[in-house]
Formats: sequence, structure tokens, C-alpha cells
Amino acid sequence: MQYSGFKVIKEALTGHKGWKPAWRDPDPKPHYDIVIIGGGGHGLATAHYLASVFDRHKVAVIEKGWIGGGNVGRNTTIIRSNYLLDGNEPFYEFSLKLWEGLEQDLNYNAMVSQRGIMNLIHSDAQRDAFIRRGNAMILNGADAEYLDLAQIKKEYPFLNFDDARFPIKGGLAQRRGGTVRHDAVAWGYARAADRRGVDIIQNCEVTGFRIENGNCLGVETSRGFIGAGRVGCAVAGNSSRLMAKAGMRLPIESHVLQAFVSEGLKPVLPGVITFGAGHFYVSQSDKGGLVFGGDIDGYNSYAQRGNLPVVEDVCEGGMAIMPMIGRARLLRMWGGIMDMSMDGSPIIDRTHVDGLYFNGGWCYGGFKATPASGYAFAHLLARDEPHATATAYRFDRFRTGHMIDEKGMGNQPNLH
Amino acid sequence: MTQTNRLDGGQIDRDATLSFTFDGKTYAGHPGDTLASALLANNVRLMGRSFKYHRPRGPLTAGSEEPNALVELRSGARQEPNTRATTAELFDGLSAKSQNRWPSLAFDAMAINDRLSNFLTAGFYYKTFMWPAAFWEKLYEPIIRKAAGLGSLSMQADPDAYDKGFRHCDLLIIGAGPAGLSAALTAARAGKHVILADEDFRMGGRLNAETFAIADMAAADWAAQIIAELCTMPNVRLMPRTTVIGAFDHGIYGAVERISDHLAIPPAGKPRQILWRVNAQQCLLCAGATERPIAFENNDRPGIMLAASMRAYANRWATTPARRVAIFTNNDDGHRTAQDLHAKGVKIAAVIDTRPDAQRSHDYEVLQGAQVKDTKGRLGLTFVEVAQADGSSRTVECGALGVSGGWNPNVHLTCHQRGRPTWDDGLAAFVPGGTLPPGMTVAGAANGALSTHGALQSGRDAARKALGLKGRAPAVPKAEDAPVNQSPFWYVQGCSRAWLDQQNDVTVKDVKLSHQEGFRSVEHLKRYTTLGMATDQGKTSNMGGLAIMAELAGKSIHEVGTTIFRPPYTPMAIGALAGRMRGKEFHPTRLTPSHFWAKERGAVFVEVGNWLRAQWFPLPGETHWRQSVDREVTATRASVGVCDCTTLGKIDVQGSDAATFLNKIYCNGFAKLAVGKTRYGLMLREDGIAMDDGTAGRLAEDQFVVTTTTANAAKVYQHMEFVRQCLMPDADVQLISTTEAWAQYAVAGPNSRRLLQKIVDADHDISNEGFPFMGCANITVCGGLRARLFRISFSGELAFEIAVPSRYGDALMRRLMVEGEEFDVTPYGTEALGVMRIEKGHAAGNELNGTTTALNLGMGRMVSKAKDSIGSKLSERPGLNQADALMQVGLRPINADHKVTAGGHLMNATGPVDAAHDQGYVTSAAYSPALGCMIGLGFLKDGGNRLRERLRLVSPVTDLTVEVVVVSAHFIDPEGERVRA
Amino acid sequence: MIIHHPLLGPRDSAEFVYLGAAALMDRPDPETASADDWHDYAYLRDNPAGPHRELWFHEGGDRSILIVTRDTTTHEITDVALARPAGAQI
Amino acid sequence: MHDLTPITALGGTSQRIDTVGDVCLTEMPDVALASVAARRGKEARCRAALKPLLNADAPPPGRTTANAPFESIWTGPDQWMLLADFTTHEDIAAHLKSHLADTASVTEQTDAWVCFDLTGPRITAVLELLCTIDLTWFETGDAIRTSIHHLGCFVICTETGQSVRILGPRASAGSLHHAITTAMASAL
Repeated sequence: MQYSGFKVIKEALTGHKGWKPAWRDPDPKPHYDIVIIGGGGHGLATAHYLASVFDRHKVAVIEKGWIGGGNVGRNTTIIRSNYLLDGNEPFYEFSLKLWEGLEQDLNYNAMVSQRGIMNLIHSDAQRDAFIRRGNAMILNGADAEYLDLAQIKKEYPFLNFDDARFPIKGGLAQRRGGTVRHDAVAWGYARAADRRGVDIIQNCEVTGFRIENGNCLGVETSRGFIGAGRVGCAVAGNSSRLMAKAGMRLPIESHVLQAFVSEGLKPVLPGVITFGAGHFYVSQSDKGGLVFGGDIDGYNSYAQRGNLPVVEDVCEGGMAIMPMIGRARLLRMWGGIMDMSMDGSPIIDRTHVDGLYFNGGWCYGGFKATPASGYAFAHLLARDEPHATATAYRFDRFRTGHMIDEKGMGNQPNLH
Repeated sequence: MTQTNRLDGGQIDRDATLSFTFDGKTYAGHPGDTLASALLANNVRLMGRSFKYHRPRGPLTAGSEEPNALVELRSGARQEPNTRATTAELFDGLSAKSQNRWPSLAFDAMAINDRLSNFLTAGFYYKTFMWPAAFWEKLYEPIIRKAAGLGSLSMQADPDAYDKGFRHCDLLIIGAGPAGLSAALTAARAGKHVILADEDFRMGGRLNAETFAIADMAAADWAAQIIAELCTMPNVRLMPRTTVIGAFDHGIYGAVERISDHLAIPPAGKPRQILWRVNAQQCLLCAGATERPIAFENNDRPGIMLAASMRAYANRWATTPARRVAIFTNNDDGHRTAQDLHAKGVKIAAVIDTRPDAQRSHDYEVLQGAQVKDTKGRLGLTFVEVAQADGSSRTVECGALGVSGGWNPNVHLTCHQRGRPTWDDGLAAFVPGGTLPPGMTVAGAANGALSTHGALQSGRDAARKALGLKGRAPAVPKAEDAPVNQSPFWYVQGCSRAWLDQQNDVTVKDVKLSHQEGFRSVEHLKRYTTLGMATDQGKTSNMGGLAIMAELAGKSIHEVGTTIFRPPYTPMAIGALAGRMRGKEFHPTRLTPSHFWAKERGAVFVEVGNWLRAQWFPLPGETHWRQSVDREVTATRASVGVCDCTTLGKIDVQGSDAATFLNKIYCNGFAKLAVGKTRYGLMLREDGIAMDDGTAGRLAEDQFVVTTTTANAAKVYQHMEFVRQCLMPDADVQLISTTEAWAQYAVAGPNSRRLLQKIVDADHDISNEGFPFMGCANITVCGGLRARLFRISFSGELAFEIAVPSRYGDALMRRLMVEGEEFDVTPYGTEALGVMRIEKGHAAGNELNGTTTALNLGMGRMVSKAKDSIGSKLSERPGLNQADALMQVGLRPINADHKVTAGGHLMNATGPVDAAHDQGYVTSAAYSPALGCMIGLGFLKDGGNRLRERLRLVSPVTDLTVEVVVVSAHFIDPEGERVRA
Repeated sequence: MIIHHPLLGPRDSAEFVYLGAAALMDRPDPETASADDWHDYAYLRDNPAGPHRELWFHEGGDRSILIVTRDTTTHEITDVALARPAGAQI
Repeated sequence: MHDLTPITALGGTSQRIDTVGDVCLTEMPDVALASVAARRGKEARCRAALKPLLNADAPPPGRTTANAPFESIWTGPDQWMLLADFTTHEDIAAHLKSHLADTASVTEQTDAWVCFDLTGPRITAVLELLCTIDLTWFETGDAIRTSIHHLGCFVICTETGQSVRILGPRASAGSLHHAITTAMASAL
């Protein structure tokens, strides 16, 4: 069924009888060409591109709970490609381009909203670093714009220019950055993949891999064995748990990141704003809520909830840079499990087991990467070779010393 | 204005009258009123508009679960959007505005959405606005965004202050209703430290809203008596106006106390609110229960409210939404409302009871087995359409309708650590279950004990159990103990536009559509329809929604389950979470010992981490910072300058294994450093990347003074403690930071020795022979003051760093200025410091950026192969040792007038300019007065072999392209003769 | 969170800095370790969903580094010990 | 004797005193401090050498001693901070080193810290806005290192419910002073 304004009107006039389920609810088949573990944004996007770009249709996405229930359903919805390093920037720019055509590709309105992202600058050293980054973005074909204090004041008059502990000195903007209705991304990819024959199987938990002399033959699940030519794992925060079943230790720690939303407010923020002298970034949703976040709690956790010190840290940052939000009310706080890698960059690679492929280590930056991650993982699963923009995302980069460390924090995941 | 709907009795102070305004109109109320009760007393039912369809709305409840009666409270910078009229405490001069309407509350143009509702069903926006692509951002989204939100922010900084505080107790009791009071009394009499918190400004909970007796006195009086007793006990702390927002790990509870929200403005020095972090050994949740509505057609008109809320308005606030009301119930509690209102002279038009065998009454008509099938009244209820048992229908005239569908225990806080409630068939409701937060017990209605007697008893018993109290339990007073007879009745069959989530306009129809389209898990239901995502967090709406979903899916409610309740329990001001950490107090400020002196000199200061440092010292006539900085640099290189470098981290390393320890910490050797000598050291992270650099001076066989960069001081100390405690636990090493203990000044320039000789006491020889380059010593100055002297140089000139106890730093600086007059001594700031270190090619923060190796920094050979040190092994990985690895170089513009920008990228002189052809980047840049042009430091591929090569420095983001030539990073005195002079 | 410091009793976790898995104490022997040993030590983690031995530095307290055993699914702490055994305390 | 004039941590030439109601905050510049850390393997000898200096056993974790000539605070495993009158013991570090010899590492800490005394009957109302200490059980002789507005401080109970001494980082004396006086205005 094709969605459109006309369809909506037609259904409205005929009592909405015609709407069908957005995706089927199939039972697992005994065998698929490709089985993707994880019905989150990345897994569903992978399935969509496998079917739509790489012409693979015997594909299943298996999800232990309900689709879109992982980080794609609990993030702060920001998209951007403002990266510094060559290993990253082309990939995230590719992702941003895919976002830009997403509605038409999926026939689903995920409300991609390129309202821009502004990284505020508070020191000379930070300015040098952001100028280097802005240049890297432009040299990689992305857009970047340096704003001086006067321009910042003009565009964001409500920021704290009067008594700031760390005065604003400028900012680096990416106008093509913005936000997306996060749940709709999962639903849109799921529906599009389903329409091309992909089986999306919810409430089906993987209990193990069937591996015989170095080959992965499929997965054992709570709904029986499912054979597969190739198995792709895209389970974000649960990566270590899952891959342990295949005897792997990963360069990943799972950490909790909290996010926050305020009560609905009349529009106040033009786009995404990040505070450079504290842990705070914020945007405003189409419903009017201020969606904001900050740093991870900093300790290993699978609990999907955090603690007060970080909540306070984030709100201190918010009040420092944007003291007008003091009387806005925090409506809800929640936590997600981040697959924090050892250099802050992801992994899309084969494993030591033939037929078993891995996609993870997204830290807290996985949402914006969803389209490119799906596309690159589909490329790897379909052709057994990495996509051009993802060649650096290998397991062995730590062995060879080719880390992709945007923040320069080294092998301490909670600092990335 | 007369309060036409004011009844007798109630807990309001009629002796005082408060004046307030709503939408510009002035009304009167009394102390004890909420904004909602006062408005109802003034016969105002219409208080707001819904989010999506802009339907007229009045209060549905009398508490914090309110979805409808939201207002903008106060004005100017203190404007508070989305404030619940049902909890806003009335004060004299209060002003409130209705929100999300235009031009007025009574006539709202956006109400057109209600007419279009058939097109604006759940999730409609996912299916449209896609064509043409460009229209989404240019046309559709701006329209949607304009309609978004409810109230508005003032856009001004919040003028009020917030505090944070910390409290500890044996037992935290959340909720001061019958269960909470009974528990508090039990625990308090046992001598335990008790905190009793309640979100209401009047403790007592439902007891304030009921007419029945406890121990032969009115329930509210009994509550007041207990509270009075608790007040007298030193081990009890009562916290009214305090909402416990969340249950966090290990018995930590967040609680927001509203200190001044019931006042026009906070008293001087006092906060608006305090965020308390309560550490509780045990916690007892007595949060009560929330009445649940019944969904029927047009069940959202002003005047339609929950029956028990209507009863609370009558009994506690002596007001009624109308003089003629009806009740729609499926249980006996609805009848209690009818009786209480009847007793207060309110006309009961009818009690519509879904049960065929409902009890009759001689005071009013009871329609047995009847249901409300529709209602009338544009801005307020006028009629309800009733379908009677015999199938006939009947119109009942009334200005208000009390609805009772039973009660839901308030289990929210039991779920804050991801525990799930369990379904209780007998109660037809979710009750606390699964895994509660450790240390939490639940009592009273929150645990399903819905009668007053049951609540008193379970409060007492839970407290005894939680605290392990022994002995005979004290008796609980005689109280109402009506049997609980809840049977599920979620919605009237055949209804469609029947509201579940009144604020977000989610109707029964939307839930059906959600199911039809496959969004069947509760999380999908919530996210697709936005059910329960409004400011009331679904307190009155979630149950109905998932009950209907369960019915459609042919599952039990238990199978369907609930969404996860998350903090905060009710929305809280973001300002309270920030406390005092805002403005200049966002982070502590660190001042250097010469700060007050520098301020007198008119220095310009800059934030360096938490430090404030003098950036430069402008002189009269200098109009541009460059004039000051160039002068400071030139004067220092020509004669002598002084700079406060106290901010550099100083770590005292002592012990018989101190040298061995430093040998492990630094990649270069330290074991053989002689006493009285200082050495430059480079620290690597274990992954082989440079972490920090600095110097270590050996003051004694078993004592070193290690200096770190300002930025990394804390990180390096932490790293050293890790190595000491975790990797070398048996070594005899002791560490302590002395950064702030010593005021340390760099005295640099050809005349630096002559200046110092004037203050260093004569018995210390600091001549070139007596105190050569890289020497260090404990000395005395100015006639016996203990001091430390290091002959090290960051500027490339003959230089020393001298340290005295911080309290003398101010005096020492002034002394240096006086004694230095004959050499035209010049104080210099961080800018000049930076210029000189760039001229000398010293790496700093911009070079030590966490991705560079010793090799990149041109110190590859410093990494000793003769010993093991942190990072030495992993620094050998091929990726960190490529033939064309980045190497630090110096850069000069071909044209001396051209600008060199830090952050610029390096490209070959010819060929494409893109990432694929990137040759490196510029890390630092400055104007060099000595060379008369800008210079830069940068990292260049194979830079070691590209001296004198021409490159393009490009910075598209600042619109700059400059031709530069690669030179040695040591622009000044490459042989280092000056430092040894 | 509250960490029960073996010397100081219950202390707020906000006073601590998290340093990662306790396995970081088992630094390979520079004499014998292979490149793989160094890689595994520096980069691979068990990252268990369950009890986890980890290091917390009491920066805002007595500067001890503690080995804390904490369940990563519930945050329950079952054991706390000093990374560097102290001399006699009393 | 040298001729340099000291200033206090708050930048004055004399101590700063602030009073709100019956609670008083006093800057105490005349406190000499030195850290004593027992050498590895010499912990017992170090304690023995400390005893005559403290006229008491070296305090256990969380405790202090208050006898002349040197008061002491437990600061870490086998580590203590010793306090004395600055006017008579400006040379505290050298003095202690001469007594403790090779049993301990001694480091001068006098000017690493700013010292405030907070006194009055309602100090707990002030302290509960500043730090996480459980004041229910905070008694004379207790000392806890904790965080006050992001500043690592020692809080020493010198008289239960009546008087505490707060040692904070000297460079942030102004911020600490602001935090305490703000809390005084708020709580009292």
C-alpha cells in the first residue's frame, strides 16, 4: 500500500477501513540467505538496502522484543556529519545524503528536519580544533560554516552572553544537520523492507549460533533454529553478550547514556545546539519538547537507566548556556545502552567465523549513522567486501595501530 | 466577583481573601485554595485547550495527575508554562493565562483541527507531507511546528535561585495519606530517623477530601492531630510541598521541595525550590491511588471530571464545578461522591451506574445498568445522553459529571529500576510486583489497600517490617473499611471519539487504528498514538489504552503489560536540577597567586580550564591586543619578563622507589637523573599515544617534583595513582599534588639571572657555573623565605622558574617588578607565553591532542628501548610508525603579510585540494615579532624530509588559502645557546 | 550509587572516577608478552552483563583505587576492596 | 627574617569574617599544614614516630586528633595531614621531616588549602546544602573529605552540631567562600 496525502484523505472519508498493518507478522522460515540479528534502526536499514539495492529478498530480521525498541527508540534524534577524521567523515556524509532522500526512498515520512546543528566554541584551542574539523568536513564534500560571536548572538539571542563562566567565542555550524522523528525511522525501514519481502520476526531471541568447522550455519532462537547463508549482528549495546555466544571478546564496553525531554513548549530553538564547555546538547521536537542530553554515566551498565549526578551535570550545562530553560519542566528521563568502542568509532567487519558478520561499536552516535550503517552492512553481507566509505571500520585496526580516535581519548571507552 | 460555586465547610481560610487574575479577569479566593478550586468557586470551568484538536477543557482531577487545566502561571521572566491549576497554590496577586489558543480561550481558531480530526488520526503525518520533497521543510513542517507545544517560555533567564541539599534517614515515607501517617507514627515512636514527604501543601492525602470519621473524629482532623504530634518529634522531618521524583540506585531518592512557589517571589537569599538527594536506608511508598476514568463519546467537556476529584473539591475546597451534577460510575465510590455533594446542597441530577444491581438512594435518582453514551455543551457540559438498561435513552441536564471507573494504585516509583507491576484480577488493576528498588516497600492504596482502615493497617505493618521492629503492633484507629468491588469497565461500547489521553487527544478510535496497523506492543501503541506522553505522563490514560489494546489483541491485560514508568514522577523545573551551578558559578574559579596584583595592573584574563590567567597586560595607548602581546614578547626576549605559571600541575613524588616509578611513567629515562637536576619528560598512554609532557626535578635522592601541563594536571595525577596502586603496589612511592601550595613564576630573558640575583639570598650561587641549565634547588629569597628554583625555559631564553609559598606570591611578584625596574621588567601573559613557545617549537595542548605519538612530535628517539615504560610496547605498532607519518614542522608564509591559521590543512603546492590529497594540518599559529610575520606549527606527512618545500595552507571554512614554506619548528635560537647562557 | 569503601564506609559514587575493568591491573609482562597479549590487554573487554570487577578511583576522597564488584544489570555491588593493600590501619 | 608580606587565600591582609544570624564563617589563615605519608614497609615505625608529635595514636580512617603541638587528620591509607599554628610552625614540613626521618614522606601543604571555621547552633542546616555528609552521625573528631560545589574539601567536626572546620583548595577560596555564604543566606 502506497502512503500519500490522497490516501489519507480517501481513508478519512471511508472510515479508515483500508489501512493494513505496516508490516506482516510472519513465522520464521527454516532458512534464509541472510539473517540479521537485531530489529533496531541499523538491522532494519540493513534489511531494506539488502532488498532494495542489493536485490536480496530471502532475508529475515529477528528481534528479541519489539522492533525499534533499542537505541533507535531512545535517542536524541540528531543527524549530522561534522566529523574530523578521514576514516569517519566520508561515511557520515554518505549517511547524511541518504537521510536527505529518505522519505521518498521509504514512502514514509520520518520528518527529516535539516534545521542545522551549532557547536559552540568557548576557547581559542577549541576554535583551532573546530576550524580544523570544519575544513576536514568541506574537504570531504560536506558543508560547514564558521560563525563569529556577532553571528551567534544574532541567530541565538537567548544564549547566555551576559554572565557566562566560559564565554561563547564563536561556533561551527552544519546547516544540513538536524533531527529526525526517531521511531519513524525504524518503522519506515521495517515497512519498506517488509514490502520487499523481508521477514521481520519480533519476540524471537537468539540463544546461540550454530557453528561447524569455522562456518556459521544459522542461529538457534527461542522460536527454533533458523538456517542462514550469512548472519549479520547489529545489536548495539548487547554486542558483547551476543558475540560471546560465538566465542568472541570485543573491543567494546556497554555504557548507559541518559536522555531527557521537557514538557511541550511553543517553538524556541531553531536547531540543534551543543555547549562546548560542558555536557549539554539540545534540540526541540516537532511536538515542542526540548530533547536534550549530555555525557554518559561513565560506568559499565546494561540497566537502561542512569543516576542523578549525570542528570544534574547535564542540567547544569543547560542552565549555564541557556538560563531561560530554568522554569521549563523536565518531563521524562531514560537510558540506553551504548556500545562504546575503544576509539569511539564503529566496526563493520567480518569475524573469525565464516558467514558471521558484525556491526557495532557505535557509541552514542549510532542514530545519525543508521542509513549508511545499513547500506554499508548490506554491502558487506551481499558482496563480502566493505563499502567504500566504511573500509576503516575493521576489528584489526587496534592490532595494527590504525585507531580512529576523534576525541583523542585512547583506549578508555567511557571517555569517548 | 462573587464565588457563586462556593460551598460550606472545607479547609480554606475564609477570614482572608486573595485576589488573582485568569486571562486578565480578576477573581477572589481564599488561602488553602488551588488555582483550580478558586476558579471553580468562581464558576469558571473552561481552563484550557487540548494539544491537537484544541478542544475546550476544564480540570479532570484535583491533583498532580491533571491533563487539562494547564496554565501559564506568573508573567515576565517568571512565566511558568504548563502549570497545573489543580496544584498551583493560590497566593494574593497570582496571575495566570490560558495557553495553546488564539485569539482567546473561548474562541480558538485552531479548533478547526477538531473539525478535521478525521484526517488527523494517529500517525497521519508519517503517511503524507512527502510530496513534493522540498515542501516538507518549507511548508508542512513550519505549520506543524507553529502548532506545536502548549505553553511558552519567557525567553528570559530564570531570575530565581535553586538549591541542592542532602539528607539521610532510616526511613523515607513517600506520601502523607492514611498509610504514610500511620507508618510515620509507627517508625517515629520507635525512635527511627524518619522523613515524611508529600507533594501536597497540606499533608493528609485523601483524608482531607473525605467526610468519614477516624477514631470518632473527622478524618482531616485526625490527620492534623497526627501531623501535630510528628512535628514535635526531633527524629522526624516533615517535608510538605515535596515531590519525590525518582528512585535511584542504592537507596538514593530525588525530591523537589517547593520553597517559594506559593509566594509571589522568593524572599531575599532564598531559593525557589530545593532538589534534595535523600539517602534512605529504607523507603516506604505510600503514594495512594489515582481514580480512573471511563471512556465515552465526548467525555472531555469542561465540567466532566473524576468523581473523587469532584468530592475533593467539595469537601476540602468547598466548591463544585456546577450546582447541578451527575455521576457516572461502575463502583460504590461514585455514590460516595453523590452523597457528599448532596449533603452540601448540590443537586444530584442522577447517578448513572453501569451495574444493574447498583444500590438505590432516597436522596437522588440512580439509573441502574445505564451508561453515558454522549454529552453536549460547547464550552462546558450542559447535558449527558444516557442509554438506560431497557435500551431507551434519556437526557440528563447537568453542569458537571463525575466519572468513576475504579482506582489504579500509584506504582510509578516501584518501576524506576525497571521492575514491572503485576496485574491483580481481584482488584482489576496493576499492583507493585516483580522486583522493586532494593529497600523499597509499598503500603496503602499504592499497594492495593484501598480502604482507609486497610491503609492505616498496611502503613503500620510495612513500617514495622521495613525497620524490623519487634513486639506487639499498636492498634490502628477505627476507620472506614468498605470492601473493594472494582470490576473492569474501560469504555462504553460503540464509542469512537472517546478520549483516553485528553491532553494529547488520543481517542479509542486511535487505539483501534494503531492495532489495525500492527502497532500492538504497548510501546508501539504509545509511540504511534502518543498515548501517555503528555505532561501528565498518562496517569489517567494509560490503563484505558492498554486495556482496549488487550481486548483487540485478544490478550489479557497482564500479557500486554505496561510501558515503563520513568522519572520524574511529575515534571520538575530544569533549574532545580542545576541548582547554583549556573552563570559565573557554573564551575569553580581558580585564581593564581598573582591574580589580585594582575587585576590592579589591568590585565585581561582568560579561562584556562577552571583557572583564570592573565592573557596580556595592556598599557595606556595600546588599542589592540596584538600591540600588548608583541611588546611583551619583544621586551622579554630583549631583557626580562615575568609570567605566572602556577597553573602548571605540580606533583610531589617521594619514596625510595621514586626514580623507578618515574622511569615507568615517562618514556625516556629518569633512573640516573642526578640530584639537583631537572629533565624534560614525555608521558605516553598505554596505547602508545603521547599523554602529557613536562619536567621532573630531583630535589633529593628520594624526592622529585613533577610538573604537568595545566590542562592535564588532574588526569596525570590519576594516571600516576593508577600505576602506583594497580601496577606497582609494592613500590615505595608516595604522591601528593602541590600545585596550589606554591606560587611559581617564570622569569625569562637575558637579564633574568641578574634580576633574580637581586632577590635570591647571597648564599645561593645561581651563576651559570653554580646553577647551570636544567638545574634545580631549594633556596631562600628576600632574606630567608624558603623557595624553589628551576633553571628551565619554555620561551627559549635564559630563564628560571621560581616558586614560593602561595601566600607570598603576591608580594614576590610586586618585588620582582620593583627590583626589575632597572631592566624594564615586563609582566607577560598567556598570549606572549604562547608566541614564545611557538617561536621555540615547543609542543603544547594543540600538539598533544591525544592522537599524536612521540614520533609525530619529533621525539621518536626519546622512547627508550632499554627499559619498559607505559606505552612503549604499543607505540611500536606499524600504524603508528608509517614511513610517511605526520611529523611536527614549522611553517612560514611565502608572503610575510599573509595569515597563518591554526586548523588549516596542508596541501601540495599544486594538484587537487581535497581530503584525498591532505598532507597534514596546522596546530598552532602566532605572529612572531622577532620574525616579523606569522608562523605556525603543524603536522606534515613525512615532514622530517620536506624542509624548504612549498605548500598550500587551505582553510575553506575561514575562506583562506596561503602559500607557506616548511621550516624547522625551532624558529628562534635553533642551537639553544640562549638557554645555556 | 553508593560504594562501601573498605576504610570509609558508604560513599557517594560521585566522589569517584571510574577507571574501567579491573583486568587492567594484569598488565602483560614486558619480558615475555607477545603483540597479541598487549592488544588483548589494551583493547578487548569481557563486558559482562552481570557481576563485573572494575576500578573506581576515590579522587574526591582518600585517593584509594578500589576494586568494586558490581552487577551491570542491576548495579548491585557485592564486593569492594583496596587495589593496593594498605599497611596496618589501626 | 624575610620581608615579604603574605595575603590570605581570599586576597586580604586579614582574615575574612561573615555572619548570618547566629552562624559565623571565619577564614583561618594561620594554619600550617603538612602531609605525612608512611613509607612502604615502614608504616609501624611511622606511626610510632608520630605518636609523640600528636600526643596520641595516629588517627584511624575518618578521624582526627586535636592535641598540641600537632593536630592531625587521616587523609588516606597510611597518610595524614598535620596541622599547627602557622605563627610558630611555618617550617612545619622541615620540622616533621627531622622527626620522622626516613619513615615518612613529608610534603608542605600550608598554602595548598584555604581554611574556614563555620560555627553556630544551626550549621547543620547550612552543611546539608553543601555536602553529602550524614550529619546525623557527624561527631567531634570526625573528618570527611567530600565535595562542596565540585570542590574537594575536608570537613572536620570540631564540636558536634556546633562547629566545623573546612579545608578547601586555596586557588578556589573565592568560589568556596561564595558557596558557603550563599548556603548560609539560604538556610538561615
